[in-house]
Amino acid sequence: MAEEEPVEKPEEKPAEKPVEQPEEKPVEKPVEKPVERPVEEPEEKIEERPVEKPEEEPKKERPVIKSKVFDEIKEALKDKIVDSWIMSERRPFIIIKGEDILKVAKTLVGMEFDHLSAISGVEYGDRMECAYHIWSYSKRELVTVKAVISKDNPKIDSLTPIWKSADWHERETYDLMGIVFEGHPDLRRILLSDDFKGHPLRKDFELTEKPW
Amino acid sequence: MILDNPLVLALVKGIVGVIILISFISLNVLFLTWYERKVIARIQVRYGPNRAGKFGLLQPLADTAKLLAKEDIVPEKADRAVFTFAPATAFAVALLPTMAIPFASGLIVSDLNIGILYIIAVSSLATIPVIMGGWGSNNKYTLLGGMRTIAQSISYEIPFVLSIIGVVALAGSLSMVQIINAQTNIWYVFLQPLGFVVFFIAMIAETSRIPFDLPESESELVAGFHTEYSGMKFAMFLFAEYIHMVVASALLVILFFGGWNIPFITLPVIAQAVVFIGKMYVVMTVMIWIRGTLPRITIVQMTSIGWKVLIPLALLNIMITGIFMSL
Amino acid sequence: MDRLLLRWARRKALWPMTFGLACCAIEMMAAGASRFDLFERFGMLFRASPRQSDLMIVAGTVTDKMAPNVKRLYDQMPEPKYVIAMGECAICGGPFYDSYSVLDGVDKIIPVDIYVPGCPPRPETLIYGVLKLRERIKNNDIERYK
Amino acid sequence: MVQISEIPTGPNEMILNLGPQHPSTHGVCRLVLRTDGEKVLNIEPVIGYLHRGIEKLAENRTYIQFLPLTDRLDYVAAMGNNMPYAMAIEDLMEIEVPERAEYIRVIMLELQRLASHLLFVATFGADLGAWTVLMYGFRERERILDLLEMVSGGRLLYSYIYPGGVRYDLPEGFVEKCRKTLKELPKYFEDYNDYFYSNEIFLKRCEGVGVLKAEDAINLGITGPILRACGAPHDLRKDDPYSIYDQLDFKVITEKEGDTLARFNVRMGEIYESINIVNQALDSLPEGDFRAKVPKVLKPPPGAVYSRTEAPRGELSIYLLSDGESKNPYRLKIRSPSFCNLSAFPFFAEGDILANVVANFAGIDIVLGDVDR
Repeated sequence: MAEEEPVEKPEEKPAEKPVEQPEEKPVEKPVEKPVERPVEEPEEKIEERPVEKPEEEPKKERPVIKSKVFDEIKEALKDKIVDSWIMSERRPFIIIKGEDILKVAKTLVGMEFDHLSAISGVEYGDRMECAYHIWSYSKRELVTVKAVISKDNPKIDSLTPIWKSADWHERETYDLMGIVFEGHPDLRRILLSDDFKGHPLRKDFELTEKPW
Repeated sequence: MILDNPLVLALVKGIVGVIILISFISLNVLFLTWYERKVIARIQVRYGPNRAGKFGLLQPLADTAKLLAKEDIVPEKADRAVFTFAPATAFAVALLPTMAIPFASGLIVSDLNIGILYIIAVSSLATIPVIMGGWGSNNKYTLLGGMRTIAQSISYEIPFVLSIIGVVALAGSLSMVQIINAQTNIWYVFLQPLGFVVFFIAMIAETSRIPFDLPESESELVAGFHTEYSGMKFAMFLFAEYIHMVVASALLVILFFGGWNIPFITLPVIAQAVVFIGKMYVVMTVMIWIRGTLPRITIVQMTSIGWKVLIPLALLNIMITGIFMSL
Repeated sequence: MDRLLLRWARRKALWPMTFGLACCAIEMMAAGASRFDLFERFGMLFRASPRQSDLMIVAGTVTDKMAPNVKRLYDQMPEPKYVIAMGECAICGGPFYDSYSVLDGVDKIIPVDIYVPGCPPRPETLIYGVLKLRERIKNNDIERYK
Repeated sequence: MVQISEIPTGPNEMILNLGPQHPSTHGVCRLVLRTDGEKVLNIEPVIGYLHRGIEKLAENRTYIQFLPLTDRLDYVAAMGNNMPYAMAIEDLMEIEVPERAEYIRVIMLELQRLASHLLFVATFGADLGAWTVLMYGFRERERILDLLEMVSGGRLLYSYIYPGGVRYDLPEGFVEKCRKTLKELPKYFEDYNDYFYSNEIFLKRCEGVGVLKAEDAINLGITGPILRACGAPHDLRKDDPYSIYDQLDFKVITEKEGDTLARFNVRMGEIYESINIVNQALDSLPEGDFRAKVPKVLKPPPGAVYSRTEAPRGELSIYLLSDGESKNPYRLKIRSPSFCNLSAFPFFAEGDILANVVANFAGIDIVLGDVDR
């Protein structure tokens, strides 16, 4: 059966081969570096960019939407915010402690941030973060709330009582990152099969590791 | 001579007639599968089968031969006896009504004087093999398909029968040949337009074709009651379905389109048969056309149309017919 | 002679199963739709039930979670049955070859008769693959059914 | 959300599995239904049958290598997936995209939306049992694919929108052919209008199926045409404009009812609106570069960016984290519209009959590649 396949197994790759094939090196490399990064540098960025941009392309008169709610949020969450900055001139980022997330979420809902766009778990060298991207339909602003939690015991309160959409996002984050959402009604694996071992998006997870 | 015995003669005649009838119906069904695929394809801006034989005419043959030679699977958990008998029952039951269908004057296996009653009786039997298959397969899809068939059959058997009463009353006979002869000069579709509409809808429902193909709706129940059937058994179900279609269209032609009659013209027997089959194919083309254009209805809509619309209309039709006949 | 007739019937009435997994399934549908009309022209009638189909076109990525179901569907099909692996993913894992949840090629779990490369293959490629399968049935060179 | 296996099954009830291989689940989604006869009491979508671990693969591919994988998310709207990824990289690296490139992008995105919505119309018809519509939908879709193939070389997956612009310039004769096609298409769409809106069965099957209120929809995280069908005029092309959408004049199509028919209407309306947008973009297509100067090996500075676009199915966003050191993304999270829309499905589909659940499921128009990633 095998000897005369009319169509051979193809060699072609879907895209032309870019720079280099990634070796199996994903695990260790970025561990330390990004730790401090988001916390520090943003402050400079805010100043730099608006100054540069108009000079580069004066022909473009497109209005850059500046974040209006950034100060409001900072005001409302004064004691909770660990750090905050604005990215790309219109995207406020705030960093909070993991245990405050429910209170912060309630405050944000009070400020008409009604759409939880996504939850992304990120693993750093010494901590984990849950990034909540929250959009306000009325204010047309997106705020990213990063809740820092410990890596050894990644636990955070579930936001399902506030946004029903958090349900599957939290299950997914649990499935792939191993962050446990306390108070979630039905925290099970969602994408992977139930007998899968490990959480694949962790940095120490071998890519080709198969459950068998 | 043994053939002098009238009983033996009748028996031989009957057997020969049945053999001819079955081969004729089977040929029709084979052609019909090709015809349906081709017409549907043309409606859908495609070509349809055109590789097996000229215009793909041998396609049904290939399909049948292939299906007959397929592995015959009986699911482990199935009710073996019921599962095995269902397709054969379906095939047999589907063939029963063809006995009483006259294709031309004299071309009838058995001219029963209660022909129409017989056809109604045996065609309602068709529900049984479907339920047998649906239950015997021990599969949830097939079970749902079987249940839908029951619901459909109960809802549409009544308007189906009621709509015929007008015709029978006009013709004054239950015999198929009598009914056709009564329409020599005027077809009952003109005298019974309401009855015709009710009958046509109920007929499509009885043959469970789109928009009433709930028992085997592909997007809901995979393949409905015959999901678990493979090979020859599936072929039998498929055959039975197409036989239903042939019978239904023949019935429609007989009851409402004057059978082999063309008004004011007397035809020889061969021409009669040609006219009859031609009319049948017109009806079947319309049924295929409906399949090519309409979406499927839901079971709730199906039953509510049956009970709330068709039955009152059929009763109204009987009333109107009665009033007119008493005038 | 009867064998010859059977082989003729089998290749002329090769009913595929509606079994789409991923991107390739869209191209498979496109191949069946009006511009190409691959399936009906060759007498291939899409059946939703595996019991009534002869050909399984594995169109798309087979993941580890899906693999048992693919195997099961294959087992549910009655003999003789044929398999076309459509697209890179079904052949060898394709662009996801190193993923933790992707099966590298469906031929690890079921026997494949024809491989149709491409990511996704164009409908013309699939037509070619189907023709090749018919050729193989005609020449009776499929090991399982000799 | 409930786990159906935990609910005790009553005497007349049964658990019915739709999928993972089922004609109406559009791929490999599995719906576990608890039914009482024809009535569906509970629904639990089980997903992951197409989970390919794209987010993990992103961490092992260079920025450019990952671009083709974005195509494979929502494979019927591949252009729409390239866009947020390209935008994220441009945001991180502060690449200024040439104006011509932006116009080409919008043309492609809208053509893709057209093709995707046509596929919706086609499969929607098929799920209701009208196979003819499937063929018609594909017939028109092929014409759009011809255009996309002309610019990118691919029929389904393009990798055309590239960080810094687009991969190639528009080929010769594209503009004329595009105009011609767009002029001819509405004639065919008249067929659809005839077919659907003068068809009592179709209207009856869609009206009142899966009714959803706008507040609920927002709380459930629903975006895209489904949200707009509830009367909420939210479209990221207007709300959070990217590319050159703020310079174009187009309407956000909304409907009030929030049922399946409204969803269908919104998509039909968007088909026309997309043609309008493409025509506008073609009219004012400027000359110039089609791609900014981008280094062969991308190494964005450290930072995080959340770029959002309005894909045909709703909000498609990519959260991209760069550590500034390696050539690979540090973390990439895809917020896919189908995932969120599917997660809300049980809330507006439970308690209906089986046939309506199928129609409803067809109406939310999910793509499993997008759900499972």
